[in-house]
Amino acid sequence: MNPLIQNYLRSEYAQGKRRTIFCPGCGNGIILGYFVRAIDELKREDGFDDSKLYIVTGIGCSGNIPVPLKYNIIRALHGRALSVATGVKLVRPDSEVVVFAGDGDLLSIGGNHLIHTIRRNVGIKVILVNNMLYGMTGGQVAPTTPMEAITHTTPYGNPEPPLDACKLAVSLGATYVARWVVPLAKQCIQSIKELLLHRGFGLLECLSQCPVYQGRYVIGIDRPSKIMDYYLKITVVSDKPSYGDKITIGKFVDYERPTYEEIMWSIVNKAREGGNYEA
Amino acid sequence: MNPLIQNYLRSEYAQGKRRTIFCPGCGNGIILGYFVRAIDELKREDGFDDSKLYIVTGIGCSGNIPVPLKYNIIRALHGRALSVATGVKLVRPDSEVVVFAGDGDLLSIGGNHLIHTIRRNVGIKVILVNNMLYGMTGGQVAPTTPMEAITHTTPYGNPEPPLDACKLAVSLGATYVARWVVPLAKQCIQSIKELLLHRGFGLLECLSQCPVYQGRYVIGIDRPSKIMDYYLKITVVSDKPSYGDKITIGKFVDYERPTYEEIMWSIVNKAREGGNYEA
Amino acid sequence: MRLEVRFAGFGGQGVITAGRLLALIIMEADPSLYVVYSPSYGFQTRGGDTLSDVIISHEEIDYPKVRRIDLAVMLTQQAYNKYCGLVKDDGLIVIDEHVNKDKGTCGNKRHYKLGIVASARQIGSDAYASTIMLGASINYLGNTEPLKGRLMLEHARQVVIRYFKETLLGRKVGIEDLINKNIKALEIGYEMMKIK
Amino acid sequence: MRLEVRFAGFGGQGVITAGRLLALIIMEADPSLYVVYSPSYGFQTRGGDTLSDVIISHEEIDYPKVRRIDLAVMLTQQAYNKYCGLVKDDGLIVIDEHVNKDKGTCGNKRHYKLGIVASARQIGSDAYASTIMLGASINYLGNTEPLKGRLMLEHARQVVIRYFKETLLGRKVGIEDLINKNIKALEIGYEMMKIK
Amino acid sequence: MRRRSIVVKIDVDKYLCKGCYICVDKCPTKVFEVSSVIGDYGIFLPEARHVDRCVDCGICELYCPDYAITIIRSGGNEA
Amino acid sequence: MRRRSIVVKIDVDKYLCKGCYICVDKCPTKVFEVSSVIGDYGIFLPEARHVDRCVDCGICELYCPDYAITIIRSGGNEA
Amino acid sequence: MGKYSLMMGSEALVRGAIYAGIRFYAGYPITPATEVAEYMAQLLPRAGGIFVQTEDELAAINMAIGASVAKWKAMVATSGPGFSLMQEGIGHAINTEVPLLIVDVQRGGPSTGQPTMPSQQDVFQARYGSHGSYEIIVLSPGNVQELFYLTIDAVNLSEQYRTPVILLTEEITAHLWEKIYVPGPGEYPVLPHATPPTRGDEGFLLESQLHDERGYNVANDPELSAKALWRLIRKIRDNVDKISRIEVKYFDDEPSVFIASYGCSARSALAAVKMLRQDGYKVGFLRLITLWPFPENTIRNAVRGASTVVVPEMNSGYIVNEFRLLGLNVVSVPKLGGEMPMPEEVYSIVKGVLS
Amino acid sequence: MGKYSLMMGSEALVRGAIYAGIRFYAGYPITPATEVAEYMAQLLPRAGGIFVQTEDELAAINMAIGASVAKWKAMVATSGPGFSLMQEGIGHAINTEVPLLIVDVQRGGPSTGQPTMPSQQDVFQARYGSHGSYEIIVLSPGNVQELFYLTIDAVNLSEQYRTPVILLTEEITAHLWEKIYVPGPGEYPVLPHATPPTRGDEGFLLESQLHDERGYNVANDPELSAKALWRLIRKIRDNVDKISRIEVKYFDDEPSVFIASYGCSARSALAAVKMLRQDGYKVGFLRLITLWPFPENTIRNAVRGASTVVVPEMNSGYIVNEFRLLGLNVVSVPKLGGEMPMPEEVYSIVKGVLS
Ligand SMILES: Cc1ncc(C[n+]2csc(CCOP(=O)(O)OP(=O)(O)O)c2C)c(N)n1
Ligand SMILES: Cc1ncc(C[n+]2csc(CCOP(=O)(O)OP(=O)(O)O)c2C)c(N)n1
Ligand code: SF4
Ligand code: SF4
Ligand code: SF4
Ligand code: SF4
Ligand code: SF4
Ligand code: SF4
Ligand SMILES: [Mg+2]
Ligand SMILES: [Mg+2]
Repeated sequence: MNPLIQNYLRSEYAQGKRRTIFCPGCGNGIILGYFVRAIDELKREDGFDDSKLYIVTGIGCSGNIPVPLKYNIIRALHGRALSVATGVKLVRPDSEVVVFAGDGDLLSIGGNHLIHTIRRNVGIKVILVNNMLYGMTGGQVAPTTPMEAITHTTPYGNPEPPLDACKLAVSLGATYVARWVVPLAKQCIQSIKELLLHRGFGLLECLSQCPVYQGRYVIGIDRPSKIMDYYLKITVVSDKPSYGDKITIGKFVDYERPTYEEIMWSIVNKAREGGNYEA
Repeated sequence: MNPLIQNYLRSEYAQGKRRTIFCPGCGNGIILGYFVRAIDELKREDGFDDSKLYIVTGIGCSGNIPVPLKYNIIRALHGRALSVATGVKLVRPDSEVVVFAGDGDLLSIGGNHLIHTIRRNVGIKVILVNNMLYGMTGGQVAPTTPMEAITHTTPYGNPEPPLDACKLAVSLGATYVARWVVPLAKQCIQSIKELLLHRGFGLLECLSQCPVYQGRYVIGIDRPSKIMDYYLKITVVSDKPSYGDKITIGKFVDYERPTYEEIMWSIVNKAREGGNYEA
Repeated sequence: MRLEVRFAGFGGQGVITAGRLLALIIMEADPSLYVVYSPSYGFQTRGGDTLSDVIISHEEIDYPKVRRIDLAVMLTQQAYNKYCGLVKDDGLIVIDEHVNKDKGTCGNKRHYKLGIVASARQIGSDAYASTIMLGASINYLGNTEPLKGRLMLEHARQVVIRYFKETLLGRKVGIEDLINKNIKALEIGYEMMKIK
Repeated sequence: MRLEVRFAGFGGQGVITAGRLLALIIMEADPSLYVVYSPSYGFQTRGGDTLSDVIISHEEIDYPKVRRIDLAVMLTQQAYNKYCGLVKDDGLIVIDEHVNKDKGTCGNKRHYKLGIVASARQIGSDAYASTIMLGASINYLGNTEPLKGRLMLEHARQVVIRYFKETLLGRKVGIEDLINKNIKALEIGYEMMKIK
Repeated sequence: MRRRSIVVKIDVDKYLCKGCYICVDKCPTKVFEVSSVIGDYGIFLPEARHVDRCVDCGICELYCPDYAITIIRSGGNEA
Repeated sequence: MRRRSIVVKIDVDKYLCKGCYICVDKCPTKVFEVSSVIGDYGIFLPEARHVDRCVDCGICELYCPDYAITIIRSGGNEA
Repeated sequence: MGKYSLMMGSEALVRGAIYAGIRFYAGYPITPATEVAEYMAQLLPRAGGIFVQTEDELAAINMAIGASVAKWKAMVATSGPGFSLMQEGIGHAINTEVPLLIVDVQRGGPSTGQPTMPSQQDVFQARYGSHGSYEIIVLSPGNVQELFYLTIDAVNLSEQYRTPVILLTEEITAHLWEKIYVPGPGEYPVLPHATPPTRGDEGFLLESQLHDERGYNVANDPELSAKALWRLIRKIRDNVDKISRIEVKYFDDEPSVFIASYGCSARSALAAVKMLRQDGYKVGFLRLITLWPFPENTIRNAVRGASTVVVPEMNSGYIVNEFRLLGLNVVSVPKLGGEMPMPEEVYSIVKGVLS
Repeated sequence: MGKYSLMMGSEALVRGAIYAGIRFYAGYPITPATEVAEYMAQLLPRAGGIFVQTEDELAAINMAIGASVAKWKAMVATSGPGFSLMQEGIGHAINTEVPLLIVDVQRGGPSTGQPTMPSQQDVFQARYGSHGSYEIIVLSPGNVQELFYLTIDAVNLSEQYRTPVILLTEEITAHLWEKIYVPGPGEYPVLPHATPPTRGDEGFLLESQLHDERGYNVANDPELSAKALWRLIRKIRDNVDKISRIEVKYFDDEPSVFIASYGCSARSALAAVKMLRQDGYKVGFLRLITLWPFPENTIRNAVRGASTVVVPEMNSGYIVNEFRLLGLNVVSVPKLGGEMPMPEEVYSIVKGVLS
């Protein structure tokens, strides 16, 4: 077992009694590694305090990414990670709240929470793992699946144009938005670091391979390394989100505005000026 | 009773046994009148066939707008009007499906359906009645309420920046998006007519007065006619949506792209080429 | 002892406030009494009929809704027609001047006609009907057996002043005037009942 | 009569397909028989162990899961260790060459070791283990009392051809080759069992 | 197109009117006044006291949230 | 900053490796080959047969989805 | 006319639904109901119908309501978590009298629970999961063949009573492949689709608050509301004996003990009864085909002599309460964890009861 | 230390919650629970807590879960439709053992039903509304004073058993103003908040699938899963007698008939008992304070002599089934439409029973 990673695993994983549930070559495992490395670097460079981490996950393969880590992990219901995370962030404004969620989890069933969390600018850092379909349930169409793609629930081709999560986030005023792709290790790790240091809502969308379903059915390639190559072919670095035949990657916005937790706590302080109420 | 309107009412309303449930001076009643006039004009001008109308409503004061009309009316659950309407539109692609919904209904609890309905470009025509709060439940904050406004659930000021529904819709690719305001009768009626003739998803946001809650608490004016004046003061015609101190009104987009129902039916046809299946 | 009071009228006539104030005044007048106050709720309060009920008892109150009313103050014909039947045979029906007494079911019950709405308008707004009704009720109830000698106009005055000070907190102008007018209305109501 | 068959191994070895094909072949061989086929389900099919069960009976099948297995074909040590205990004392355990026979609980049951995986690789892919297992099973089952004289290799051939034609529909190249290789694998499996 | 007809009366439905007074406030020529007649909702009904000043702009009808207003014109009611 | 150390061995964890062969395909100097040793997941394990060609880019470790790879350097393991 | 096939339960369900006239499916993927969606996606368009994968389960049930109201028989299928999300919609369909087929392929709960494991833990949720007072029809198929037919029956019942009907199956039955008979067209009865009635040139009004029969809101009127709601309840309650079915076996010799179960666990129960009979024990077998409304009378009549019932089920002991209400001695055999009760387990419990 | 006030039920609830240490409220407006939110919005920040109006009920319960896990006692309040939407979250909190107060102010259902009218129609939904097998604690306050205290009790129970607790009240009690006593600080017991346990430098793992006590997923292991789930069920079942409470009156002369009810309808019941007693009829009174787990033993002991129970409730006859399970003769007095049963109604039914 890689000792760097092992260092960050909770006991049954560190002892090798449990292993990740991902299929061979899945991007989820790679992202897990990137996340650990980002934290490890931050700890060395910035004295980042990882004891204040709360990680909330969606349900989906990608929701399992942080499970082996020895941090506080809250597995939310499918689609509800942002709500749980908002609850955490409001009562612990000084904690670092990270959400791992799949494209189905965040954009399909969880879409409403996404809009409102961004609007409020809750200081949550979202790592969206976009494998362009539902992995966990076996390869169904997602809001990110290219139009006309064949999946298990679109045998005649996907009738829906895909959603550009980054574009949506930008238009709603998200204060940090970036998209990278699993083969770009350095960029992914750097972006995770930026995300963790950002104030306010941040979204990192990470295009990731699902060799078993996306590879076989949507793209038509099943060798994991080849899907990674394919991803490099269809993406191009830019400063504007776009999700068509070419998908743009890069950092799209990075700025600050008052966060929800700041405003909420200022309300508490304001209300208490008029006199405390302790039941 | 005004005979033009009476003509369009279902029996108990036409006979005066039932009346609308709106408070005095509420914009909802005015919008009801606009809607009837738009249809009436369309019938005269274009031979519009109003027998193919299905009207789906959200829950909220505004969801009651079409109830007195003698059309097919489906009262959906709170937040779910777009889903019900999509069901109708898919199985009856030739019908005209109109949704009346409040800002809470469409943008808060119903936000997820809004995103996905727009993305799919379902040929539904949405009339969003934005009174900047929840009327039905008694004046609570909505996603459209100005920041810092005092409502029944924000006694210390609204902590959330408001959502610009039109901007969101435009960014998601909605094919018809306009915003008007109740005092502009002619523009409202004209826009409803355009909406009804549009192909694909259309949104008309109508800023409307709620004298009882919005008037009294948010704006601080309770005479209905004065709230109408106030609305004229805070709005300005433009071709880009904006929802700040000044709210822009006007038609923001109007174009066409393939609709969901068209694509779905082409899938049915394509599938049947490979041989029908009749159980 | 169980006393049931109902105020009924249109929204905007202060029917809800009258009930709440009465309940508070009873608590002030005799802290040992149990009080339940229940205003009408929901969309109907926004247009059309409104009512509020107060039940007073010296034991814990089980059934919290009115069944046989001791005192009903009704400001509209609609309210009168709807509720007069619920008033006890030995109860009192107070109606506004303009309301027509029932020829049928309720005709043989005790009726007082008071110029509540007209007086309220004289003071400056329909809303003062609230404290006029209240004044009249205090007078009547203070003379019923269970409250005799315990419920005084003075209790009402104190509570009304406190109540408006609290609920108008934050309002910048006209608080003094509003309170004075309400006290005046209270007294007018009290007097109206005296004359009867 | 109730016959229970289990195929077990790693994902990718065609364990699932083997079961489904066996069920179809039984239906073809004797339409009066009841057949239940149940492949393993869920995340475990994606990595690690996989199994599929077939139950054959001449009356309606009540309990649909295996309890006492008549024939178990197991391609991995893990599968063997886990399931050998479920095989009837007079049942047959077929294991791949590389699998070690249990010294303890299962040691006294009937074991056949076949070079299934190696043969499959020779043909071209681990996935052919599927039809090899199947061939071997057909041979064995065709010689058990209830299926004797009714279950023939020919049934298997027909079903296998039909099955691959249907499931590969739409695939552009290599269908012929795939079918041929599967038939070959089927026959190899059938022969393997003969030798025993 | 509206024919050139003369407004002879403006009817306010006493059963429907909720007394919002939008008609009173918004009529450009101040045709309406608040009367002392109480309507079905317990409010004082507006009354078109100055029909002679009406310029037939239609705004009262359009704005009335309770379809309580009917403009009656000579040459028939063709709202 | 990585110290100038020499890669002496690249360990593949037989219990963790799932046989995706990303390491095999992505190593720029083709250090890995597929062996005939079967791992715990029933796959043929990759093997770092040509460690001498390793340029210590770290990509195999970074890409391995199952933290199965450990690059062992002279001068201690300081991944 | 019909033919035999080896079919997965989910496919049988889908073919049954299409046979019954379902032409609209809206769903959100969820284990172990995903296969229903996948077969639908494949077959429904070929039958001229429309398959939609929605953004979530809330959208699914409400889209299906829209489709049913406007034109076509419609359905949804889901499992535990999605079934919870659909509860509001189910009550809505009941109140607005929209025919609908709702399938819950039960997995282990609560919460994300045991996604790939079967259970019968939603038996009471199916009955009481939505707010408000109501009655609902819930069917429980015992095997793949019955899954096919009961799907048709469910659709027929929903049309006849203008109400959503729930088909409550389990991961096991949905994923089991069995040889089944699929009837030819016209061989099995199918009712026409009921859309909301209109009057003259007035469209329908589908009101979500309590309403009279023309759709007018009566929610503020206690008397009319009570009437409206009792009507909805009584249309089911008064027809229990018509709606509800059971299967009984081995009652001819009037056993004093019987095993009662439903769905897949009834297969274990039946195996146990056979084992017991083989060993000379007089034991009856009862299988609930309809779970709700609970067929009290039918059961009373069927088991007249018997005084004791053993009830194996894959939950913490749910339907067993209904047997208690019949005044029987009841032995609950609850089973959690995701495995069917073993016939041997049931066998020895019954033996214990008998001795 | 405390003091008397005239207070609306909703305000009493809010003050009770804050007294109990609730410092986080997430909710979505809904009639007739909106007042709870409004009082919270007003008071909670002054108590140093946070009030959030969420985008919907799904967000509300999940935010509350997040807040409870991370730091503070948390609650939600809603009514029928919102309660349906929260069901998935309730099961999730049960499975992840998150203390939480959930308030359902019952209105008439199903669907949008009767928004402004009271009911007791969610009594079974509160027990069975989420998917999966579970046990849950549900309390039913009888008046405004009790609404205050039971809110505190509910929070205490949720901390003690690390589980969500449901406070099931009705529009009537929530909107009624009564004179109540509000205790001073420290006068009434309040338990500390339980957040998930961590081990050494390992953070906690809150797994939504079935899991062992350290949070590791065991959903694929039938045995461990069964163990995990039975533990959750047993921690409630095994403590029924500790958790559940009733109130009894007029049992001293061993009446053979008693009236049993709960919540606001128990007030009608009590009025009826008083009327009956006044007229010389020997009738007992029982009020359920805890609805679930149903206090079987406590009731059996309390009513020993009695053989007949009359059960008025504001639904189509729900809790009455539980009394049937006690083997009593049962007369159900179901009431729909939104009005409390009139004492006179109950009076005459009981008189009928007695004669
Ligand atoms: C309410 C609910 N509906 C459906 C599911 C089933 N489900 C589990 S994960 C998932 C989607 C997974 O897709 P995605 O979020 O893209 O994650 P991935 O597996 O692709 O990483 C679904 C639909 C569920 N658990 N809960
Ligand atoms: C699931 C659910 N939650 C909450 C409610 C209560 N509710 C009814 S209408 C409404 C909001 C109304 O606001 P809006 O949509 O803006 O319409 P308006 O009344 O302002 O026209 C709410 C929260 C409900 N009916 N259902
Ligand atoms: S299904 Fe796809 S996304 Fe899920 S673990 Fe397997 S490869 Fe990864
Ligand atoms: S509450 Fe507001 S929006 Fe609702 S009817 Fe009254 S004025 Fe109109
Ligand atoms: S606008 Fe209509 S409702 Fe308002 S006052 Fe005039 S007539 Fe009455
Ligand atoms: S039509 Fe115009 S001018 Fe005439 S009364 Fe109406 S608003 Fe006034
Ligand atoms: S990348 Fe890791 S898991 Fe994949 S083959 Fe190499 S060592 Fe094995
Ligand atoms: S470190 Fe780089 S060069 Fe060395 S083995 Fe790994 S991938 Fe190859
Ligand atoms: Mg995905
Ligand atoms: Mg609104």
